[in-house]
Amino acid sequence: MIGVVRRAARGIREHLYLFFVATGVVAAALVLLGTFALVVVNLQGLVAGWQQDVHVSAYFQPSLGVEDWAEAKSAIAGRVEVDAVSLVSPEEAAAWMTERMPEVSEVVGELGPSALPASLEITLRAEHRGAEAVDAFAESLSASGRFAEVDYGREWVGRAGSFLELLGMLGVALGVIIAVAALFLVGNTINLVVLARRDELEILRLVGATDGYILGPFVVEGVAQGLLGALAALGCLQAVHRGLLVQLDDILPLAFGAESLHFLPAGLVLALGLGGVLIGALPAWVAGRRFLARLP
Amino acid sequence: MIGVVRRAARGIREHLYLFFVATGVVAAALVLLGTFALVVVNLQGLVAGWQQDVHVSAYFQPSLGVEDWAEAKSAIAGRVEVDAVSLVSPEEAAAWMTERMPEVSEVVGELGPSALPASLEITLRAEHRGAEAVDAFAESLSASGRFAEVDYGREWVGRAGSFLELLGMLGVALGVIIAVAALFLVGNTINLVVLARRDELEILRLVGATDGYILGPFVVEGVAQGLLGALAALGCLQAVHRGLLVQLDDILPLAFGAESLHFLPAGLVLALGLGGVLIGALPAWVAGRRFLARLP
Amino acid sequence: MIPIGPVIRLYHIVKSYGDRDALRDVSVTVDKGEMVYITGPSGAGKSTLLKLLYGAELPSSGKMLIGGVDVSKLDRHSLPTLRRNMGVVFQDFKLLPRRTVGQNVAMALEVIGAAEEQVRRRVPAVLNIVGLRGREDDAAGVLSGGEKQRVAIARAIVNDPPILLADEPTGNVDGAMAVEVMEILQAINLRGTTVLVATHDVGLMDRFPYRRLRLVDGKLVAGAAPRARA
Amino acid sequence: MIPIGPVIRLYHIVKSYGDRDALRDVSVTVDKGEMVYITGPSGAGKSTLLKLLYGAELPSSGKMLIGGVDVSKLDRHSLPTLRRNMGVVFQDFKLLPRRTVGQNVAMALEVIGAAEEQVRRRVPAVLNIVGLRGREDDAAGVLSGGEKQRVAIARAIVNDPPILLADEPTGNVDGAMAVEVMEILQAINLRGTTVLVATHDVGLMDRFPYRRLRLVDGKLVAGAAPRARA
Ligand SMILES: Nc1ncnc2c1ncn2[C@@H]1O[C@H](COP(=O)(O)OP(=O)(O)OP(=O)(O)O)[C@@H](O)[C@H]1O
Ligand SMILES: Nc1ncnc2c1ncn2[C@@H]1O[C@H](COP(=O)(O)OP(=O)(O)OP(=O)(O)O)[C@@H](O)[C@H]1O
Ligand SMILES: [Mg+2]
Ligand SMILES: [Mg+2]
Repeated sequence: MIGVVRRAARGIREHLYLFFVATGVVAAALVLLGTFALVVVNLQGLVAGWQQDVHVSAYFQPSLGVEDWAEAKSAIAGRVEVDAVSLVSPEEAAAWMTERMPEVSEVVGELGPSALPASLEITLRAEHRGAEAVDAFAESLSASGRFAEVDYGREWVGRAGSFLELLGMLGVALGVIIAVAALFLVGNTINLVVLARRDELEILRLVGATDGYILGPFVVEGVAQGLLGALAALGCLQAVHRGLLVQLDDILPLAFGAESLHFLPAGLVLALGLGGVLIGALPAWVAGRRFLARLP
Repeated sequence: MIGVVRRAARGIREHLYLFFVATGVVAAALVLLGTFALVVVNLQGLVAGWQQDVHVSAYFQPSLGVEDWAEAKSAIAGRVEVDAVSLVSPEEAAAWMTERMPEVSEVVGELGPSALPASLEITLRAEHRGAEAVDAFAESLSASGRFAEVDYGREWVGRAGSFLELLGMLGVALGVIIAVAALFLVGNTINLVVLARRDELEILRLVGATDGYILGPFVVEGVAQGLLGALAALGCLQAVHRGLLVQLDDILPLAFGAESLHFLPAGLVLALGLGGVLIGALPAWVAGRRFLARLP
Repeated sequence: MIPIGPVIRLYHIVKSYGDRDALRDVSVTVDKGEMVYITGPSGAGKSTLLKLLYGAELPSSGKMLIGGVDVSKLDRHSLPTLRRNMGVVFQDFKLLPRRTVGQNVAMALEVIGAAEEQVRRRVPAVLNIVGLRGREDDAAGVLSGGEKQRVAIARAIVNDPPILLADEPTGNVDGAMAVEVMEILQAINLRGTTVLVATHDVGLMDRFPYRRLRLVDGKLVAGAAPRARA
Repeated sequence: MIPIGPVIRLYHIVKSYGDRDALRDVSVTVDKGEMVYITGPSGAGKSTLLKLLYGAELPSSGKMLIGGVDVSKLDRHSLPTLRRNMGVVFQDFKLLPRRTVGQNVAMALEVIGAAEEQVRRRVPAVLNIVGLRGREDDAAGVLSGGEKQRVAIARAIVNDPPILLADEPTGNVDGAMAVEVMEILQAINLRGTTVLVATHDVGLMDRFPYRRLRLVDGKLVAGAAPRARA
């Protein structure tokens, strides 16, 4: 075991250039994957944030009174889809309208405080904010007969939802493309590294080394490449993240509300490290084995 | 000249594996760059489409009449920022309100057709849809004294605008990262290819070949790698584009309105081809020269 | 040196490359502890014969026994075992140019899992034998032709193999050094190692007389069996 | 063969690698059209001397003139011109293993921009001279040691260079073939080419007697000047 590591260290020293090229390629591949993950994570956060704006407004039948309102509120608050419910009294509605639509404020004022109907403002749980889920929910409210009107910015729900879906699809497509490209690039590089070291493999084999003896240090070097590459990639990603934070300082609050850019969650960071080890060691093993298999 | 090409062809035949590796790496680099460009082009189109929803509504003072409205309309239509202006009469406003806000329709109905003020709906040119430009424009309308209220969904303008700005920044940042990674990867690969062919370069030099004689075919091979890589990349990108179109068929209309995904504009396709030739030939030249310079 | 039966037996070995026959129907027996020359003009098949013995090539037809094991169809996983029991001086040396002389020689000990202490003891000893004392830390790539050849010899003998194959081990050294090399091989042979030496140096063969397998155009024209039995 | 003045002149050439001196204060003159041996034991500096002449190494100190040009500080852009006027048989051949024998030889003509017709005529001719007729389309990598050496000789002489440097051109061939090789070099020398041959084959030097530059441990111990002037 110690022998393998020592021979791997010697291999790295003897082929420092090759080692750093391979490490650099692993790092570049991981930076591409990581940047992509960073963007997806943040865009999803962003659009999910927008989706929080989805409220369902249910306007009570004029025939119902305060008690009915309270009863309906607690019934709806108990449903699984619902995150929060608040009651908007006619007075509050009038105040809101006066503020938001000054051009009709006079009209509202003339009509007196109870001209507008009372309503429930309902926020749904994240899982139930998709266009169809909201449709179904609104339908069920309408069907209860308590409400004169159920309103929920159908267009906006659809748009944010399908944008999120689009992002998801794009994410999968791009993720696959980037992952395939990364594997291809690392695989190629390792193949070329094996080619550059073909004499060494051939001579070791000729003096009686077993495949395992030859491949062992090769794979250890691959692990080292992967670990170092992953570290370098994380450093780059942190720098990118910081850079974007500085650049976007004034834009973010507008686009995200109070939110800010996230770095990769710990799970993804770990995945990046493991991925590095994997795309460092696996191609080394595969390429080395394939080359050895062709030697007598 | 013919000699160079013939020797390049021989070089490719003798090192077919190396040639295809280099071509594949160029192709992978271009696919990454191209996919990125594809996404940026389409997202920008998408968000620009949303921005078209930006209207400025200017509500006339109640004291003004039909002729004042028409005069104001033509004055505003003449301004450089303005794309289109339409006049909304009190009747139209009432109709719109009845449709969009059924809960207040009764109220509006009771008040009669002229209860709501007339207004101008103004669409701005794309260059003037930024949050600040719209602010300034609205300000100038208010200052004219003709309008009781100038309204333009400040929040939405800001959000779409800063999202576009965010995309632009992300685009530049990611573009730079991908371009750097692509150059690094191609450069490394070509370096390794030179390393794999070091004996050839050394021996040619020993039998009296000039640097130019040795590098010529090398660069020609690089051009061939670049062209082939670019073609392969365009094929991949087309496939990705098609695949996304099929996948997104049902989502797109919702998210984009009538719009669809665009492929890369001709200019970018051309740039991809030229870029391929460049990242194929340039590193070959640089790596070859650097290696030769170290030989006696 | 008491011959105690054949260690290498070749029966009707043919080796063809495309339509070129490098070896044609070669049948040879080499006794344990024997020292044998393989000779013949350039391209006669000397190196090819050795390559078959260390498993770098498989025969096109015929049967080959080494120490009783049929190596004519050895799979590649059994090759290392065969090669650990052989020292080979390759005609083109097969040194790693960027490793030091010491590391190149140590390689043959490391692959058989020799203890570090043994490596430290044996490597300078054999380098001393081939006249390269003090060159241990030079990169093998910068050595002169003759020096490289001697490193190759040192590597082949460092782990005292039962069989030693040497492909033109004196091709790159001057006359005096060639005699020294032959004396080294002779000494190893006297300790019981079976030695096969491919060479075309007639003077040397006359000075150190052993059986000569003579190949011409892939055909064995002399020396098929040990002298005692021939 | 009429000597018409020196074509190679070395003045106090020293070549050190780190603290090892491969050549120590070597001063030599070789006349135009002369044939000269460079001899000495393994590691004496023979190959190093030739490497200086074809510009693979620069001398650590001293001055070197070839055809009147000071090549001791030639920049790398002038090297190709020097090398096109030299044929070199490298000790390790320096063939491209994946190219055919014909392509390896043609290389030396192609780099000087020879017409295709000339390539088609000269290549088989020289291959015939070195006894490799019919091997033109074999990959150089599969040849035997002696065959490779002869391809290297063919490549060195194919473009009739004014100077021929041969580093142990008979190290990998048998006695009869070695004589043939020497006869080839002699014939080329008789056509006016200056020939320098590094070798340690004393028998051959006795059979083809020319001036011997003898190096020992990097020092020139005999043969510094052409015989007529010595
Ligand atoms: N892989 C191969 N493919 C085709 N021909 C081959 C191959 N290997 C060897 N040969 C041919 O087989 C013949 C015998 O080669 P071998 O190397 O055994 O000769 P040799 O006796 O060792 O000669 P030398 O004294 O020159 O080293 C040669 O003509 C060589 O060209
Ligand atoms: N690049 C180098 N670095 C260090 N030492 C070197 C280098 N090149 C040559 N030497 C040393 O210089 C000495 C002379 O080498 P050279 O190759 O000239 O010997 P040679 O006379 O050709 O020997 P041979 O007959 O064995 O070929 C040798 O001891 C060699 O190890
Ligand atoms: Mg041989
Ligand atoms: Mg030498």
